[in-house]
Amino acid sequence: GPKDAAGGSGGESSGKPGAAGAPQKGGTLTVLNNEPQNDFDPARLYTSGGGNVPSLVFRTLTTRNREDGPAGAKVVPDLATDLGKPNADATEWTYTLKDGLKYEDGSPITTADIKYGIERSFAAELSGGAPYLRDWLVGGETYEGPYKDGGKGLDSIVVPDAKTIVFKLRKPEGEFPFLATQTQFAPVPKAKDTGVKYEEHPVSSGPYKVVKNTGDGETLLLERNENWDPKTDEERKAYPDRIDVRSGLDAAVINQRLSTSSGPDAAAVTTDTNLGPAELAQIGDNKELASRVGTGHFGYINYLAFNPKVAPFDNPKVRQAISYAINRTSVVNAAGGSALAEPATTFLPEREAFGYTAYDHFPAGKTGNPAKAKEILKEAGYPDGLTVTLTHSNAQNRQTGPETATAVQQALAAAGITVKLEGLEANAFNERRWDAKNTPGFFLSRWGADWPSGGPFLAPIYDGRQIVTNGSNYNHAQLNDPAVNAEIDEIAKLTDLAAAGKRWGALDKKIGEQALAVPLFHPVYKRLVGKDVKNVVISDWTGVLDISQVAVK
Amino acid sequence: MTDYLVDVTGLAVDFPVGAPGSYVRAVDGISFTLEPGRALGIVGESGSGKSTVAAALLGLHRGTGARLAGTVRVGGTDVAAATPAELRALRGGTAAMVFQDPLSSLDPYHAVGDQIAEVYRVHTTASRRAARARAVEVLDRVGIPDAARRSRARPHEFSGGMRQRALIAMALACRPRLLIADEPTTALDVTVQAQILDLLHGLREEHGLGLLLVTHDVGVAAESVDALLVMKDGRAVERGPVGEVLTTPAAPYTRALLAAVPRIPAAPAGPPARSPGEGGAPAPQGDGTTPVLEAVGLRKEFGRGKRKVTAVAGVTLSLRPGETLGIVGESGSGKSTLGRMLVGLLPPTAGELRHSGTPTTGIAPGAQMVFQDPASSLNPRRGIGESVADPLRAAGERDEAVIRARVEELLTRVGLEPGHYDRYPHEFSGGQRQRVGIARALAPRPRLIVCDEPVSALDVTTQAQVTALLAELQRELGIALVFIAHDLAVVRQVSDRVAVMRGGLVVEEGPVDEVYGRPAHPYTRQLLDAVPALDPELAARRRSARQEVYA
Amino acid sequence: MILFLLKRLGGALLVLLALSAVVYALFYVAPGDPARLACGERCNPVQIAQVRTQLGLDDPVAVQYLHFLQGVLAGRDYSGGAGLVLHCDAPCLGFSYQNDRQVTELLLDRLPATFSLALGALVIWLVVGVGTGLLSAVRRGGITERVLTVLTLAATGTPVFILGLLLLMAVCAYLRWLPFPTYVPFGEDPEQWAWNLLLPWATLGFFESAKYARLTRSSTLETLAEDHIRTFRAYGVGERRIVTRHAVRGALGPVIALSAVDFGSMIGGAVLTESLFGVPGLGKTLIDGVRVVDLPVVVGVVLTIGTAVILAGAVADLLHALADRRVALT
Amino acid sequence: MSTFLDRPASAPGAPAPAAGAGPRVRRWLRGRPSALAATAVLALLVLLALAAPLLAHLTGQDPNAYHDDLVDSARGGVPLGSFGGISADHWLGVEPGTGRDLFTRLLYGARISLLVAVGATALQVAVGVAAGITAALGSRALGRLIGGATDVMIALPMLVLAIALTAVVPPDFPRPLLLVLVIGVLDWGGTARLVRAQTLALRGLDFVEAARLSGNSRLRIARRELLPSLAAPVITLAALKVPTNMVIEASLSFLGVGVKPPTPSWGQMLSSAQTWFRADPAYVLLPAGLLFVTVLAFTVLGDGIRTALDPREGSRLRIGTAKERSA
Ligand SMILES: Nc1ncnc2c1ncn2[C@@H]1O[C@H](COP(=O)(O)OP(=O)(O)OP(=O)(O)O)[C@@H](O)[C@H]1O
Ligand SMILES: Nc1ncnc2c1ncn2[C@@H]1O[C@H](COP(=O)(O)OP(=O)(O)OP(=O)(O)O)[C@@H](O)[C@H]1O
Ligand SMILES: [Mg+2]
Ligand SMILES: [Mg+2]
Repeated sequence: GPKDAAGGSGGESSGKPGAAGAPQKGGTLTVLNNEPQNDFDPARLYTSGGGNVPSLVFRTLTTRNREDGPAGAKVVPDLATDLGKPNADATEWTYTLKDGLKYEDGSPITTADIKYGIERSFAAELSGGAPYLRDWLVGGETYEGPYKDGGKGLDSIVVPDAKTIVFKLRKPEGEFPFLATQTQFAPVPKAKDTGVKYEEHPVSSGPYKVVKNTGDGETLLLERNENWDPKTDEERKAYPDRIDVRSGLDAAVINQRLSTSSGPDAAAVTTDTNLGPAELAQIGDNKELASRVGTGHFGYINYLAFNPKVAPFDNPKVRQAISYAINRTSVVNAAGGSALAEPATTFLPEREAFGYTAYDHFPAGKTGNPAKAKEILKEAGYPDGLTVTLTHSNAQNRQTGPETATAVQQALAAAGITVKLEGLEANAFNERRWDAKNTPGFFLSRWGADWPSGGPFLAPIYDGRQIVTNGSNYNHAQLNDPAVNAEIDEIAKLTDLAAAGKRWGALDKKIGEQALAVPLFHPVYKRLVGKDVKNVVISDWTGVLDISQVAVK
Repeated sequence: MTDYLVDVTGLAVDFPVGAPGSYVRAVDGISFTLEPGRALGIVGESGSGKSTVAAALLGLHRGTGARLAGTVRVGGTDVAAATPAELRALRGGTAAMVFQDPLSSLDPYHAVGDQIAEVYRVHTTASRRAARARAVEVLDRVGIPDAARRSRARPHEFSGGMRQRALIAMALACRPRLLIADEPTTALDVTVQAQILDLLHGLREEHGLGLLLVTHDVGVAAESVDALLVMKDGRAVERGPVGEVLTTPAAPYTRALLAAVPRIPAAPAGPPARSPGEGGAPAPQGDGTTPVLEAVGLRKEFGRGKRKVTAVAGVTLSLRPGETLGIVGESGSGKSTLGRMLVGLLPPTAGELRHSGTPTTGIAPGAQMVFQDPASSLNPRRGIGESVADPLRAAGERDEAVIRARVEELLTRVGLEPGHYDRYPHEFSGGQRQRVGIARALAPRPRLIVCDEPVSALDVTTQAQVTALLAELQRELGIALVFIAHDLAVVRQVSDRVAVMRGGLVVEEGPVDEVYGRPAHPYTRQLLDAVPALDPELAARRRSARQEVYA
Repeated sequence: MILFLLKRLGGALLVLLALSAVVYALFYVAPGDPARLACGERCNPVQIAQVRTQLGLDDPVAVQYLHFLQGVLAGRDYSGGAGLVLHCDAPCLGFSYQNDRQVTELLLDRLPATFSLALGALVIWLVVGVGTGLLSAVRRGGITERVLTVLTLAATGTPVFILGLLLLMAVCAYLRWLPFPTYVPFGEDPEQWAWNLLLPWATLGFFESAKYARLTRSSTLETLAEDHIRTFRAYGVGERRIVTRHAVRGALGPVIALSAVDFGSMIGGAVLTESLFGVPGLGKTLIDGVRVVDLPVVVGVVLTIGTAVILAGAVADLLHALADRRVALT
Repeated sequence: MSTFLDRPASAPGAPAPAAGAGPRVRRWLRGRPSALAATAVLALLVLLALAAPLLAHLTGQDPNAYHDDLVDSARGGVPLGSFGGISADHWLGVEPGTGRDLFTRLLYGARISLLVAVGATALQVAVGVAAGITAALGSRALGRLIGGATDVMIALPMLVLAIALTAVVPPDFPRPLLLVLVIGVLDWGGTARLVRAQTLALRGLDFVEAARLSGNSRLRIARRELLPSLAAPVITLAALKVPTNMVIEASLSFLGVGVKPPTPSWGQMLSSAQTWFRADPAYVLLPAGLLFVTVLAFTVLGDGIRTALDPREGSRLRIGTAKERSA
């Protein structure tokens, strides 16, 4: 989803980042973050794969496999005994809870609490989560949450007994186990629900409980939840005794503190701040520092989007010419250099889990092919070049921001395309690009996966039925191709994820021929940890350093 | 030689001006001496270097960039060579200075008594308490009633006269041998002035103080000193015992100075300086004509509630064409307020105003004003010709040639050269500027001109020229004049009738000769008595008379 | 005095009213749909509509503004889910879309940090800035003045984010004199509070000191040129005493006045300093509020700044009137 | 509404109508090397800014051209070579990440920075003078109103206004102008207060009364009698405001509301450079140094103009001449 931050896996790097030696229990882990945990309500969180700090407190039916690299892109059971049992056409999923699951107060976790947790995510007061439950569950589109339903609940979630829960879906969804990793699937005891105030002290089902939460999630103190039984949880290691989260810090300060690693900062990590290009350049040949840098990959694409309803982008040749002209070296440099971005020619990230299938329909080489672009432009009827407007954000995020936009501008200039830049304030930019009625013709956009599969990557972008006219629309090209729609439905029926992956890859390659987007790069995340931090695990799911794995002793 | 209290030889002072390296000479080769217990007066027109000399006695020029030459010895100390510590001991200890402007010469943030005590402690080892006691003592000595209580007041709670007394008290605190008073009474009313001068005189007799009195008012000097030094343009033009200099002035400048001093004849029935209807002027019209100006029950209040001030409390007067009405009164008696109401610059709170028979509100047509301060009554950033032309332009005249011709005519009329049209005010002397102000007032051919202290800021010689000009113009053009001044002698010179104001009311009104000759109101008498006389002997007589009155 | 306070109060209320209206108006035109932002980015239209109703954003702005005023005067109720009705007592500044909290509560939460920061900075600029200014006024023309002038100019010409970062790097990373600051509330541990605020104070304080040094210098020189100073010189009072006892009082008028305004607006948060040092103050709250179109928060912060500016102005006037009795309170 | 704020920071006291300001300034300048140097520096800067296209042409560099070959992509895009990639082509090195030529970018940046700072100052002064004169000459209620408006403006955070304005104005509205508007609209209070105080003081002066008596309208009086006398303090204030506005522009750029790319401004360069000061110090030092020198020059000049225009300067410790003020 668009809200996800970033992260990556140490797949290629030789040797694990972080301090050497076997991890041990004890100590305090400090987390230095930029964004405060403003939302700490499982209903409101939109985090892929169970989240970072929240995953220490919330257990869900399933969760991501807490391992390095590609293995980390797998989904594994958490509260449930397995990944769920689908019915024949994958429209009904049944889960059974493990034995001995308890909340922090020692009371047992029941499936009724999981149902209640999901229901309350439908309340307008607790909005913010991903759209899938609403889209997939029978009756989800009209349900307004437990505070307004007169106690009836959502019929499509059935709880035959305290250990079993059944979900009834409107259409086949082979990737339901992925969805069940989201925090909406965390149990919430109805008796403890305090509405919008629940986030001040959410009831823990995980290895840590909230001891202090001040400044609306600015500082958090988590301590061991004695009622969490490690035997029921194969994923979370929970080495430190205490987790001390400090947020609201400037990114430069976070990285500087981690690199200095003095005092408590030696046992510190960050879950939301990457190393920037300057910091990377500064680390340079410093072996000690370099050994503390972890690398992560997240299913994420930055691309140039077209709205083919707007001239001249209705002309496929124009879109192709731009595809040929793009200079990915400049773009990658603008994004922070080759260590922080990988040039992309495909929409899907280069990870097997997404079903990556290589293609490059309009080869531009490393630095663009202006000659070829000019030729195509001539064919398109623009022998003397043309002038277009590129809409971008003013946020200095090195993705949809001015740096990338000017790189594009420079590259296209070589092909005789004059680019006028239209920079918008971050909110205005998002409103424009998500407004189906008023989408700009040519703009910078990006997309991140809600889980490592081609589905949440391609469906919102290219499924014609997901064109939203008075909400947020992500199908920028407003592609409504029956063949594509049908193929998406077909793949969704598959519960064999490997097989599904192959078909997503093929679909990506097929759509790519239409040049509806120019893939630019996939970001790479570099994360620094304090010098005493051990067992750094970064999965390919989100590229996030897994906070449940690190040890400080 | 050493028994001189002050011994100045060949003092010259240069001030740096403008670009570094250029200087202007303010004092040029002054020499004089003063023996203990004697009093020397330094007189001269404004800018002649009097204050500069006074300041040099205390070494106040040190560190300001001024260049000094010659020697100055005060109480045996060579001021130029003194160490900072010696200089500090000299200042206040040996010689104490009383400044001209009592309103701004005290620190507004501290109690008066504390300020005096502070100075005392600089020069003695007295304890805080002893110093306070000394402050009360000297305040009492200079005649501050209830000194112990008033010593805790801050300066703004004192009246002008009281502040001047407080400054004198400060000067007395450390029992200096020399008192330097720089224009100690310029800012005060005649009545208060007389009290302060009497006080200085008394102190001198009592403590045997030497006194150096700096003043531009020859009358003030005549009353208080033994010897006079007359200065002009930084040089001494004459020096000698006061009686000699006043009666048989040697230098032509001194003669001119003395001649220009307006006098009030001592004899009650002296001839009026100028009788109405004299000369070729159109005689004041008879009873049948409409007065140019009539004011009935004019009243002006400022502020509201507790802070309400009644500046003018109901004044009725009328003025016939060609007549001059003098208005005198002490500071704050409402003269300026009345004057501004008469021309319409201030709206009256109550009462009626008629110009040539028509009731007016707002700016009165045909009425103009000449202001007190020539420095601020002309816009420093506009050429004087433009200032004079302003009323013409405002009246809608567009023809540049006509405007220029008229302005040049007016300039010539007031005794300036037409070629001065494009000059700026700072290029003129005070008297010349006042002429420009008069030209401006004449420009719209007014029937009435209100002059608010038009000559108070000028030195006597210039004063005489400006009053003569006004009288002449009035004669020729038949303009009615309201002439406001606190100087009784000046008013007498120019007016047909005179009104005496006090506390916003006219206490006495009548033809000049009557009012000056046979004052009906006691306040008028008091005013007349306080006027300094040029004759030292007369002054001494009057002083003892005053002391009897106050005793 | 009472009249003065009443007049001030009346004026202040009008200013605050105008201020809130201006912010409402600005937000009406600002980009970003608060409902969509509050709902989350992938809300569908139905959800967005629900959230909009929930937040009362489907009313016309004027009506919203009236509701806001109503809340300020009489308090308001909000649905908090789970059958929870959140009552927001008057003066209720509304309910934050993004933080799920009452704005009043949020502001009270953030105010101590900002106040701590501003207070320390105030002390620094009053001590360092004014001290430097006085020193260079007394030592005018000397080498001391020249050195001080260059130093203050250096501080004026350095943007605060550069100054702060340099300080941070120098003191915490290179020299390691101090650990990297993390804000500790005063109530928790006053000593740690001070240590951790040292750098932010220094950054802000020195940045402001430059301005105050210049102001103090020129205003002291001005006072030194006044007549009553001449009196004390002529009585042999030493230069140092003249400056400390007689010039300072008069010179401090403009300094107090400007300090009041600066302190007041600093209550609105020194955004850059706060985010650099992670001080959980109003400035960051404001920036975040602006970015996510959290109107109640923005209005709340702006009103807080307004109140602070006005209060500080009144305090300054009172101080001035106390110091100089000639000044009437109007 | 704060009454004694009426004696503002750099107010040269009571209106001291200096005669012949021009020659005074010139004379003053001649005697003071520091002011002369400041003037020279500023003149040079303006000249360089004006000649930016020419100089860019001479060096053969386009300020917006990317040079991917000049940066080390694997190391965050740090410039290859020493001192931030100084070479015969790139006199001051290149920008990390993009390899854009720093010399030409700094030149072009000077145009924006100077334009915004001077423009904003002009706006502040215009609004401030208008508001100040109106407050002083208008009715009491009007004075109060303007005082209140000043308070509103002080309390309105710049960013709120900046973002709102960014949204209202069409995207092709020139950014420098927008910045000028934002800074100018928010920060006129000081000037207004200064002008109000000065006007109030001037209003009581006799030459204004004389003009009234001659039947001039208020507008005419304001224009012909008051404005010329207000010039000195206002010019002084303006010279001191320019550098402040430069720093504000930098801070706004830092918060992402600055000029539009690829147009450079010093502020925007500084804000993107801030993280580079260890990896590529030259990148930070150049804009910071330039900003510093400019601020220094403006301040020295501003202080200079003030002393030159203040007739009491140079006679600071003048003795025994209370008379000129007692009137
Ligand atoms: N600090 C100074 N710098 C430059 N010129 C000065 C300074 N002080 C005095 N002057 C000039 O020196 C001359 C003598 O000044 P001084 O004040 O001694 O005159 P004065 O006789 O006391 O006049 P007044 O009666 O007006 O007080 C004047 O022309 C004056 O302008
Ligand atoms: N604008 C004003 N506001 C309040 N009080 C005023 C104002 N103008 C004058 N006054 C007061 O009215 C009274 C009369 O003042 P006015 O200026 O008319 O006196 P004056 O006789 O001209 O005195 P002076 O000889 O000192 O010029 C004084 O007490 C003065 O303080
Ligand atoms: Mg004098
Ligand atoms: Mg008067």
